[in-house]
Amino acid sequence: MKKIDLVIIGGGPAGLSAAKMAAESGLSSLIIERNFKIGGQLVKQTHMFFGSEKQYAKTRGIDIAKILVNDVLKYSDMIEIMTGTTVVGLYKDKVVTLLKDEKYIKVKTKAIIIATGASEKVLAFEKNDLPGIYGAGAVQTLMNVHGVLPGHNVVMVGSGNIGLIVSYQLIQAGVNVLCVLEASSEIGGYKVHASKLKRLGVDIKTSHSIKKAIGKDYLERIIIGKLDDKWEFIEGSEEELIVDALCISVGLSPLSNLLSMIGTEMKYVSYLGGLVPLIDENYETSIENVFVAGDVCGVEEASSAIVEGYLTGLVVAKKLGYIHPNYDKLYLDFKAQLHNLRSGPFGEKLRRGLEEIMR
Amino acid sequence: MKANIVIVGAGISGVSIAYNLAKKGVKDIVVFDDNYLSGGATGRCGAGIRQQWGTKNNCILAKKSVEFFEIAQEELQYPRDIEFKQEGYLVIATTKEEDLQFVKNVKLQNSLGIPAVVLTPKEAAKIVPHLNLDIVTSATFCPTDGHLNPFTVTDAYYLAAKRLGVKFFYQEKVLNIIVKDNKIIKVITENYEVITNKVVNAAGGYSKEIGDMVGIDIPVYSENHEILVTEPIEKIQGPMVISFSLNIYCQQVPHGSFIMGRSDPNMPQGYNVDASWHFLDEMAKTAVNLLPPIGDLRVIRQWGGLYNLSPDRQPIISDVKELPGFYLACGFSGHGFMFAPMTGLLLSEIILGEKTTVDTTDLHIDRFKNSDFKDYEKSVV
Amino acid sequence: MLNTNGVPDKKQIFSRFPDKKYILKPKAITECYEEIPCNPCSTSCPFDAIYIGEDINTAPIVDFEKCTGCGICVYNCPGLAIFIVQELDNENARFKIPYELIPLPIKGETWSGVNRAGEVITKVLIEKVSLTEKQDKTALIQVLVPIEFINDFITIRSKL
Amino acid sequence: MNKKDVIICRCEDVTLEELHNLMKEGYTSFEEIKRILRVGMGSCQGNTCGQLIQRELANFTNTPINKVVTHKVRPLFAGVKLKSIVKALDDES
Repeated sequence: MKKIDLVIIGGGPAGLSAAKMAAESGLSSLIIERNFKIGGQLVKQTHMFFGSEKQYAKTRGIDIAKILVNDVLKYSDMIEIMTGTTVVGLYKDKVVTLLKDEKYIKVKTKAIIIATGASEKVLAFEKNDLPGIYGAGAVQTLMNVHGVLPGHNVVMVGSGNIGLIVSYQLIQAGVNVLCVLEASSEIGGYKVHASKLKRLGVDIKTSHSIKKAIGKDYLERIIIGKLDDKWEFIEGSEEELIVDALCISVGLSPLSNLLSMIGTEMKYVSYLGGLVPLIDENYETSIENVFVAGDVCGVEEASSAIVEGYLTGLVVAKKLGYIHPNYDKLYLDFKAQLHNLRSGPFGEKLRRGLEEIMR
Repeated sequence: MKANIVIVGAGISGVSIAYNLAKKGVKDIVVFDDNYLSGGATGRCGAGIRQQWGTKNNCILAKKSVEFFEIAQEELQYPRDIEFKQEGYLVIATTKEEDLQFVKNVKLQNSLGIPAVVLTPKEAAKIVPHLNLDIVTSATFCPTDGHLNPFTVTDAYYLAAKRLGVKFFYQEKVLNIIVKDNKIIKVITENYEVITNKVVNAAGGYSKEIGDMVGIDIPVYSENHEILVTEPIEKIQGPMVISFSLNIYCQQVPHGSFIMGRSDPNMPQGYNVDASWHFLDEMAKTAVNLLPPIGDLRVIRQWGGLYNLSPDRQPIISDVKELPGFYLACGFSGHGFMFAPMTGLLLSEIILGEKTTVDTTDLHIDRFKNSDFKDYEKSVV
Repeated sequence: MLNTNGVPDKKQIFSRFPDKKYILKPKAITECYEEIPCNPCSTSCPFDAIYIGEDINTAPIVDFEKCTGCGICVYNCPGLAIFIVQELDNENARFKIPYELIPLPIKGETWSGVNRAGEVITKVLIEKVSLTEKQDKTALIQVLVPIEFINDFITIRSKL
Repeated sequence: MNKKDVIICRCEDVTLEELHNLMKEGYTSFEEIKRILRVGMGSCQGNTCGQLIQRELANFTNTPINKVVTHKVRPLFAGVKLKSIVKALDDES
């Protein structure tokens, strides 16, 4: 059985930052990444990020990925990276089992940072399994990684930041975005993103949702409708649209299955997107030396994920006896950055959610 | 709340006991379970139904239970499928000692009307062609053994009992049983107090704890036994393949998945039901050795569940002389699922003071009062 | 309504435009109406003309005395929520807007001018197109817009 | 709405109609529904259907969604061939 002090599950912004900070502290780690490339969701984000300089604001996601990847590669003697590798089992005795191609690998470790991110929520509507119905993430992968258009006439369901941003990217790719549907009475994401779409002629229909998809072998049309204040469709409000792709972006939920699997104490917190682990101020779960960073403990922006990664990497290293020369200064700085990113009105729900999971 | 009888545990044994009692006209039966429907050992079991045992008691219980399962779908008037498929159990011997033992077993089984036969390895391969014959020395086969869906059959019993008026309370843990002057007077749960003087202990892995509540020391203990299931594929294997010496049972269920399990000789006693990487290793090694082609199947899930083991690996279905009104259905040693129809029938007869369908002397808890009890069941994985 | 369709109302728009006297020279208009955690406009400004401060959730405030209308903040804003405006004369206003679609306009072309609701309101002349490496794929388009649309024009769409 | 056409669980092909029928019968916990309809037992381990069913249960039982207990997560997260496990053991020794 392979032995390593620290296993980091997930090679996205949180995982990469954690590995870097652990390495800076002198602790070696193994990053497990399911995709064939590290960088997480950043590798398909062609837009500029918000935040401050410390979290690479105004840099495009794809370029932030490059920065983080380079940081990790600089420590190639201390950070081992396994891509195309899925964690299949996580056991209480801190054995992590992996699958790479058809190879099954067992790793015994002392500490684990779970940085698995989030997955997209799905919607139940008629014929929701027709080909041509995508999650926003899949659309981004198709377009921005593989250069393939999902369709020519698209409707976006969901006006959170992802829905708005992906709609904009669809337009950039030359796709006709008919409209963005939002079930709630107000736009979910940043209004700057909404304004950007609106000026390009895309209607954002609040209090609207998808009622039904129509098509024989693939998506041909959709029926949308207006919702009342109980989120029920108002009779007679139906409208038929001809589309060849439908993009669903109704939120993310933390990919916390591995935490459930290993038996950490969990709680469902709507403000954080779903089932999340209870954590202490250093992101340690109820199981000693099992840490979390990034969306897996509450859906936020990549900026916070990066800082949480740094923080957990720093703390884990210390717990295992590797103390960063600037530990105190960095610790305070990461805490301050997280506070700053969350202190505005958009961070309110998040702050309340995080309070609920503090143990 | 008042009850004629309180049954602790709504696993397959509990629902069967409730059903049998209600069918005989007993009113005010209340069943408590601290979990959801088949959330304990029943829902975690290997789903096999076997009559090929090494002790007379187990053979009889199994055979009579199979007779019920054959008519259960209609008898319980269940709208869904209980998936009772009689495609046999192929019991594999791998040692000379087992060869001899199995011949004896089959003789016993035949004498009790169980249609098992002894097979050469070649004959066994006709039934399960993908057997690794290099390690098979002989086999026995009983065509009327088979598979049953633990979830739906428990559901079937539950619905039938409910129709007969039995009240079920799930997620309702029994906290204490109050005894006064050597008589049960009350059962206390998280939300209820039930006045009753009869309690049935069908608490599976937790039956010892229920016994402790009334000061009855039941000589059973619990142990985690693990199982895995693979992705579904086209049907390639009819019967359950089982080997005691190799420590494996493995069956393709109607849904297409393979379910397989084995026991861990180093497993500590207790209530842990965690899945372990170690089990996966051992299970894979054993299964691929015995049934090489299934090495290509993907394991998609693994879990553990509690065996409640009795000293002779045979169930305890009895009253308790020291405490009138306290009844036991426990210590099934991993086989409570397949014996459930008889568990329900016999215990209902015992409770109502009827003549039992089969002799239950050897199922009584008192058999353990002598240190050298008659039979020990070796045919256990 | 900004919250329901993404279109700011007149009051919101006017709140970001400075006194007329400033606009005779090019000035940055920050159409960022929410307090979101973001500060590149402020940190990228070589003249310290955009204030956000310690708390990056604060909405930007432009010091129009210091702002030179250089346009650096325009392509540094992740929300594409900043443009430069100048009242050129009685007939025309000059805008510098961020643009991230292809094909890019070419100097001298006439394009449709669009308002915040996405409606075509006028024709505009493309004066200059710049896309340096520093701009990181956000082009800066300088356009001439009829003066009456100074508070309405926001972007361009399709060549005429 | 034609509930037959609303897919809840893609692995086991379970529709909203089947789910609602079972809830009406009184099965209002994820674990019970899983045992009868096999939702969450497929290869995705309830990743997709989990939250849909949680929402349906919350609506049906009038319970806040954070109080609706979802399915138990068990290993494995992705299917592993039995022979791959054996191979890993052989490589170890």
